[in-house]
Amino acid sequence: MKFDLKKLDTYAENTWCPGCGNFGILTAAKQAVAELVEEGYPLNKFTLVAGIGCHAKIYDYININGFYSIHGRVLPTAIAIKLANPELIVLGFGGDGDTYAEGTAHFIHAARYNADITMVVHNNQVFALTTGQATPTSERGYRGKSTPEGKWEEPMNPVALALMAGATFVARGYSYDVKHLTWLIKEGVKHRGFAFIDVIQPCVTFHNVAPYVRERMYKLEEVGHDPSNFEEALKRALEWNYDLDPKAKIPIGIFYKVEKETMEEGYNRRIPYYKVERKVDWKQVLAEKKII
Amino acid sequence: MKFDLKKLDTYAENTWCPGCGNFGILTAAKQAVAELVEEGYPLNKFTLVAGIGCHAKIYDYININGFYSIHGRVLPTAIAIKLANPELIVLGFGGDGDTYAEGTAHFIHAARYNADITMVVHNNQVFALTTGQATPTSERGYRGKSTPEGKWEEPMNPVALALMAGATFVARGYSYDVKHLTWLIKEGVKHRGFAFIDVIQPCVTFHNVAPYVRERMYKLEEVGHDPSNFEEALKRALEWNYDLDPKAKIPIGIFYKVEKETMEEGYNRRIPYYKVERKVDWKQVLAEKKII
Amino acid sequence: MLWDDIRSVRRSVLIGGQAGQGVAKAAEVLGKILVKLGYYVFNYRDYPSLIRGGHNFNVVTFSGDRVFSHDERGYEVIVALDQRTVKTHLPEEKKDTYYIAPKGVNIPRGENIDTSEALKEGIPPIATNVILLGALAKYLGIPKKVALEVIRSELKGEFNEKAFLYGYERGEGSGGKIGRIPRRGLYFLTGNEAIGLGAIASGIDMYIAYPMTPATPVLHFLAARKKQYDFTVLQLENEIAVVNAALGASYAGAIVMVGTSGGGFALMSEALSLQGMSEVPLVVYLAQRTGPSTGVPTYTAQADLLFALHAGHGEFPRVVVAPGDPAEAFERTMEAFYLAYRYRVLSILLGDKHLGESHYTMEEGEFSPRVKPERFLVFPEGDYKSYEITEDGVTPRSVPGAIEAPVRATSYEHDEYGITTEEGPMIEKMMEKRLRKAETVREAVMELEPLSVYGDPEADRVIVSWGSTKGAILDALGHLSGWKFVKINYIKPFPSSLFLHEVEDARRVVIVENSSTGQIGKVIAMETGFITEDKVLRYDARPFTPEYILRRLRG
Amino acid sequence: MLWDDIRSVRRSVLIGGQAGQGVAKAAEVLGKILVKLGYYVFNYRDYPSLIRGGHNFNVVTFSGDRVFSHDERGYEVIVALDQRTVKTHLPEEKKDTYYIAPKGVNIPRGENIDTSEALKEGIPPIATNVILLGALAKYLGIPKKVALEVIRSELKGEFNEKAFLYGYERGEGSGGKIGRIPRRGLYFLTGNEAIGLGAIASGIDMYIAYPMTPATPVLHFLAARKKQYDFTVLQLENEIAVVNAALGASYAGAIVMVGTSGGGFALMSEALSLQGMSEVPLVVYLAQRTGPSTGVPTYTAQADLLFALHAGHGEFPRVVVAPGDPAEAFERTMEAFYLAYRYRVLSILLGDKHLGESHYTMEEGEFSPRVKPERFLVFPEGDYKSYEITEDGVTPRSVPGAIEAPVRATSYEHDEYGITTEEGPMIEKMMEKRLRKAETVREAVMELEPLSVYGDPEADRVIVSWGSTKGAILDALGHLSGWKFVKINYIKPFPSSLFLHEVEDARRVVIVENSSTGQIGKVIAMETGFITEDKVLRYDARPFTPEYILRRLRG
Ligand SMILES: Cc1ncc(C[n+]2csc(CCOP(=O)(O)OP(=O)(O)O)c2C)c(N)n1
Ligand SMILES: Cc1ncc(C[n+]2csc(CCOP(=O)(O)OP(=O)(O)O)c2C)c(N)n1
Ligand code: SF4
Ligand code: SF4
Ligand SMILES: [Mg+2]
Ligand SMILES: [Mg+2]
Repeated sequence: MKFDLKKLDTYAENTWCPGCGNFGILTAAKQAVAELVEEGYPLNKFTLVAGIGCHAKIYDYININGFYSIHGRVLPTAIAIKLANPELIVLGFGGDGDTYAEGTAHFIHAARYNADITMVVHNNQVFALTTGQATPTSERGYRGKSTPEGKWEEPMNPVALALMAGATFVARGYSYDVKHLTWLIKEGVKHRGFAFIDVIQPCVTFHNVAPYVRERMYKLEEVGHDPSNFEEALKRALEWNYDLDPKAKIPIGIFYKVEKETMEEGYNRRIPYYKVERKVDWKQVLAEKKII
Repeated sequence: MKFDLKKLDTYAENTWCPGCGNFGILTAAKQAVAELVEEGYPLNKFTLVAGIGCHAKIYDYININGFYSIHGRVLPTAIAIKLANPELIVLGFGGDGDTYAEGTAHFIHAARYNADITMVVHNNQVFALTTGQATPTSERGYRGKSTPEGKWEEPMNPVALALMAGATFVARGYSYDVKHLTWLIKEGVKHRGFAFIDVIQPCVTFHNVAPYVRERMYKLEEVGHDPSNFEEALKRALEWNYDLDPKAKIPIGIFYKVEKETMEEGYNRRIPYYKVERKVDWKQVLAEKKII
Repeated sequence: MLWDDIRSVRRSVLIGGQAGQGVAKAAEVLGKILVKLGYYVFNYRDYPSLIRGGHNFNVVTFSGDRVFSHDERGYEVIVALDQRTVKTHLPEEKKDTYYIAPKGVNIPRGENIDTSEALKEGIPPIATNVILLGALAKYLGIPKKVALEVIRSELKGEFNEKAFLYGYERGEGSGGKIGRIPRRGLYFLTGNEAIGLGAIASGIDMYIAYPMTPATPVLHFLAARKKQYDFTVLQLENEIAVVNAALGASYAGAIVMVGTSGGGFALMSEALSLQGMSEVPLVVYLAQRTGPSTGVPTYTAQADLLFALHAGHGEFPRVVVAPGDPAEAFERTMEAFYLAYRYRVLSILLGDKHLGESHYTMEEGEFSPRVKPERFLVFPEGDYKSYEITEDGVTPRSVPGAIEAPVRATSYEHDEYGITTEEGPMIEKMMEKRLRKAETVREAVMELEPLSVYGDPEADRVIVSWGSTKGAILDALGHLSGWKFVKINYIKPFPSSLFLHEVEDARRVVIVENSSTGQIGKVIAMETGFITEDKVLRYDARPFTPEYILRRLRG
Repeated sequence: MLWDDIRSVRRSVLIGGQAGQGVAKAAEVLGKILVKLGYYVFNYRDYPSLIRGGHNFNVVTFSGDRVFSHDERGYEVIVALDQRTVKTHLPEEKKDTYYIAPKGVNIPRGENIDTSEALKEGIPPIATNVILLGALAKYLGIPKKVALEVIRSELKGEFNEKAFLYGYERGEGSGGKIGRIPRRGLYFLTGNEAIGLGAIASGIDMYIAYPMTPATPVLHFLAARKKQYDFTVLQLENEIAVVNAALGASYAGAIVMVGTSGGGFALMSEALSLQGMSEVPLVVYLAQRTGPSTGVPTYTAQADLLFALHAGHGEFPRVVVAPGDPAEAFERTMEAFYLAYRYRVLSILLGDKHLGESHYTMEEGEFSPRVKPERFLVFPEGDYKSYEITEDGVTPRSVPGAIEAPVRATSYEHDEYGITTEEGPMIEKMMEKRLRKAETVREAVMELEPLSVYGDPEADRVIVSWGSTKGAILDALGHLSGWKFVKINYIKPFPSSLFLHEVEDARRVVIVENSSTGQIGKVIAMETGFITEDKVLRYDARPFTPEYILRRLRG
């Protein structure tokens, strides 16, 4: 049955800059939800978690369950939602500042925990909402108001890190390629385990890499990349280090995909806790400490 | 000139369990300091930073400058010490809980910043001082009081992560091989940049891996490993994933070493700030905001 | 002395030795034996922050009458597993303190047990503590049979029974005879155990934590019971993950608690503020220890009170409840869950090392929960407003996936549907909704005995305190006349009028607190304007004893 | 009206438009022009949390007499860069409010500037704000020459000059003439700029931060000046790294400050406690915004006061100082550094969005620092005790590598050399050392004008407030007789006796605070026992205006 995309709209005013890469992610996310609903996923089980930043406004713009969390904390929140109710389809939306700066620890460990959630990072390589400071993924030399002489240190490569940290689904998308991104999100949701999608999201105001990226981008699916091969995945991940090297090639698509036990399985979680009726008798509970 | 090791002793009572792997690290650290002093490094420039845990008691046991920090925060503290006074020789001592759980974010980013400090992680794969809970590096199945049925998730591989995060010196030591560890620490100090040494430190009380490790350990120096080769380093790092797999081989020694610009250089730090005499005239400072 | 007098005498035994020698376990077993015999026992545990070696000791204080605290000098018996115990506690012994120690430990008087034949009898050196316990039992006149029953159920390994008998037989036993007091309904447990049980009785679904003394025992306690009661125990990468996971799980419908101590609590404070805005129920156990910072991590203090009251930026309702003994800890834990889930607020359960790790003897009747656990969920069919503005400020709670409509939680100021707002009038309305909720919670708390009075209700001299000082104060109170003890159970919302009523005609009002500033005094001043500079404080990382209080009250 | 009356009239202009249209810059330039003409100007900035679009506006209020606040209705002119501005502010206009807008924006009255020819003249659309500023200047009667001078120095790009003239020439200009007032020594700056300058004047070596509104402007301001003054600006991976790095750097001898807002401050609270124990100097700028949690992140509030006072577990001395305008911000920043480094304490500089991002006009004489920056270091030759127990509780500070002896800092309780201790008597001594240090700091602060009184010193009606409310209160005070304004500058240590002296004979004591509960009232009660329920609070995320205060005081 055709799902009416309008159902996913809210009455909130969209306050992204015109042309912002976030629109592409919003469209892809909605489209992915719509198609998944058409495939039988129940709409009311979709639950998003957002960080804080431009990206996070997506919470206001999709009419599904949502937890507008605090800066950097999408992942622990999302994982625990899944553990508390394994029936939910949990989508995380984080920023690069959010996920790779404030939330680094959660990112590294989430990869290992392998909860069955999908994490979309709006990677505009900049703290946008706070007006353009360098983040870990900004290129060397990036000039923002906190680095007027240029960012000093090397960028972080989250795709390579996610692989090394044990993530079971590692992908990169491009926010202006909505169709491809829709596919990635759907694949992420369908993947049983932690699906991580780093999305290159040009920030037209502070960090517009669209011209740079467009020219250098290619699709892993189109070059016969085998996403079950970890070493290959790593090699591909290292092709671009997030610096704006003119010679770089930027692969998008699924780098790696493998099935492992999920966190919910590890903790043996099946039934949503809210459905569990506990009839605990406090006297019986206390009994173990009764001496006479 | 022969340095009298006793100078490094303090009057503090040592409260590690008899046989604890930490003794080896203490001896190696003292020995390294002594030898470095003999080579001309000034004793009073050595400054250690410790986390919180059994490992961190090393602060009380070496008579040099020291900052006994809080759980997980060795790295930001150590880096900033170096930036504030680049003349200091900064040694960090962290635990695995400390560095890979509470301090994950700092670990990942320190690798990228490449401040010229040496970070020694007492990796006993357990939260020892809090009586034996699983840490990120504990093997799957580890039974502690918080995981009576066995730790569920896969261990983290800090050596592999450090490599991927951009560390310029990545090594592994074994706390009962004091001579080798002394050498590693000295190499770490001499390395210009962030030197990371993961030390397998058997905890005789909660996690005694000595028998397991002893049998499977080999030295990278002895197998002709080329520490300038990143790919080789990564392969070696992946040989052991910190699970107690009976078939694993455990390399120790220097996995990788490369020279890059250090953080102090990036920030153009040379003179210790405490030596900088600032003669700021507050009226002049204000002048930029004077309109008439 | 008549039997009745003898049995109401307060007696104390100190058991000391190195970490790893089983001091704490021996004391706990001794405690259980005595309770089994009908005595009231308090077991205090003192240990430095190390795993082997050093000096640990327990003080087991018992009597036929109620006992809620230990003594820090004048021990009847000192059981010394090592020489350091003798040396350390010399200043605290009585003239006739009796020593029990293995051969080789020099003691001023008492008996040395020769353990040299133990190994031959299959008793490993690790069981020296049990051997000495045997000798102690003999000395105190504890019936062998009862002791063996407890040992069998408490200590794994048959050698323990042997060890006990080894000591019992060699012991010189002349201290008297401990008769059995015919009593029923006695419980022996720590505050931490009571909190764990209270959480289970509240229907906990998930306990999430990162290890931190002295909250860790709750983690261990619950981990050991998660299968039996079918809940999840989750240890995450740090306290920030812990508290945000807790909010996520709670939002998704789970009944959740987190536990930590000061440093971890500090790391959680950003998310406490998120609790305030999102109104996702949250229960936090804050087990205080000696600060500031790492401080003296295995020792006690009550110095996080003002922090617990104000942690988190901005203004939002919260509950801070401070139990004084395990029976209260059990009940108050249940209330903390009830209030959090019924009113979508933050409940902070404020305990400390002393309450958490000491064993208390409680009577059956002292456990009487005032609330019933419930999920407090609604499942509306059509529209659902996650932040509906209601008269009492409380929005009925639903969970995602349980209804058709979206369920939202947010850290931003928002409208009734949880959509972000920056409009002045809506902001004002939502602030007022939360203020009204705070009032609603206040009214609810006033029904939960937010303040208790002990001793002579007409007395005009008043001790004011809260939390774990309760035990020592109650025991001191028995030696005071013309005094009452006003214990503040709920520190937020504060029972102002009840409090003022208790002190209005008082001649003297003394604050007793395990801190260097007397924070409850500041809270009282803040809430009521009532000020007293009369304080008995202790801040050497040790808990109060009745004697300490009496001395300081008089001196 | 005579010239003297005219020039002391308070006049307000609102400039509104979308984010990205240069509203704030236009207002700042207008402000500078007016100050250059000898006027006192206050420039209020209002913007939602977005980067492009939405609705931003500034209110520029000016007069020949002192002005410390803006008006939220009754604008003389509304400059509307877009239609939304007209619509949004309709309810706030006066009957004769004059509108200036580009052609195409419907306005009730006033003038539409046709910008269609601008492009031809080389003026890009981005300069529409400057075109309108030209028309506004014409309307107000601002001398062209002065305006152009400011535009030249403030706005890069020659087209701006052209744009101004474009508007000026097309403007209808009939609003009157703004004469030049012969004055000297006027400064125009924001609170954040003043804090940045205060840090530089204190000899800052390192500013460490993670971006967070409204503290970020200090990060930007200092980053732009780090080369000129040779210090380091460091942005790290999160606030926890920031604050721990700050302690590391300070330990190693650097003069350091960190800046953040509520959420980041919460994350730092564990390390604040570490400051307390380690006694490593630390200055923290806490820029408040509307909470709880993410709240309304680009708006203002004063609701983190109690949190700032109590953040961090355990007990340790701290300073909380709250400037009320940029001149104070400058001086108090210097004091915060002075106190932190002289006494090895935590100094919290408590500001907010309103103080931080509004432009104030200050007079030269208002800047008068009470302290001189210094490193306060000792370099003993032999032995050095990092925590020497001294009479005043303050241990002279050395740094590692500067002397032969080891220099230690620790989070654990310790002896004088900084070696860990768990011994009761030493713990007590160190706690008392820190308590004495708090007293020493108190005495020092009492010399720094911890409380100020404005208005009629004999008045028996008293407004009590702190921080950024100062401006609106001072401006309201001009319309009140029989009132005085008691401003608390140091909230910790609290100037209790000074305060009580000011209120003891008062008939009415009113708290004014940008919060929903009136936290300063609680602090006063806590410190002095004095209680007042008379409060004027505002908690719709907007700052006070004089009118708002007057209405609420009277109503
Ligand atoms: C604890 C905390 N620190 C800082 C902030 C301020 N803050 C809000 S948004 C943001 C930048 C977000 O950057 P990113 O995650 O990359 O999102 P973007 O705006 O680029 O989409 C920051 C630092 C905050 N809200 N909370
Ligand atoms: C913020 C915080 N959380 C928790 C603790 C409690 N804690 C103290 S030591 C420790 C375990 C340390 O483990 P590790 O770093 O591996 O050191 P080890 O004892 O094994 O040497 C923990 C969790 C703490 N001190 N601070
Ligand atoms: S600032 Fe950048 S990321 Fe934010 S809305 Fe604008 S274009 Fe998008
Ligand atoms: S518990 Fe383990 S790590 Fe700690 S001192 Fe003992 S053996 Fe060493
Ligand atoms: Mg970003
Ligand atoms: Mg460890």
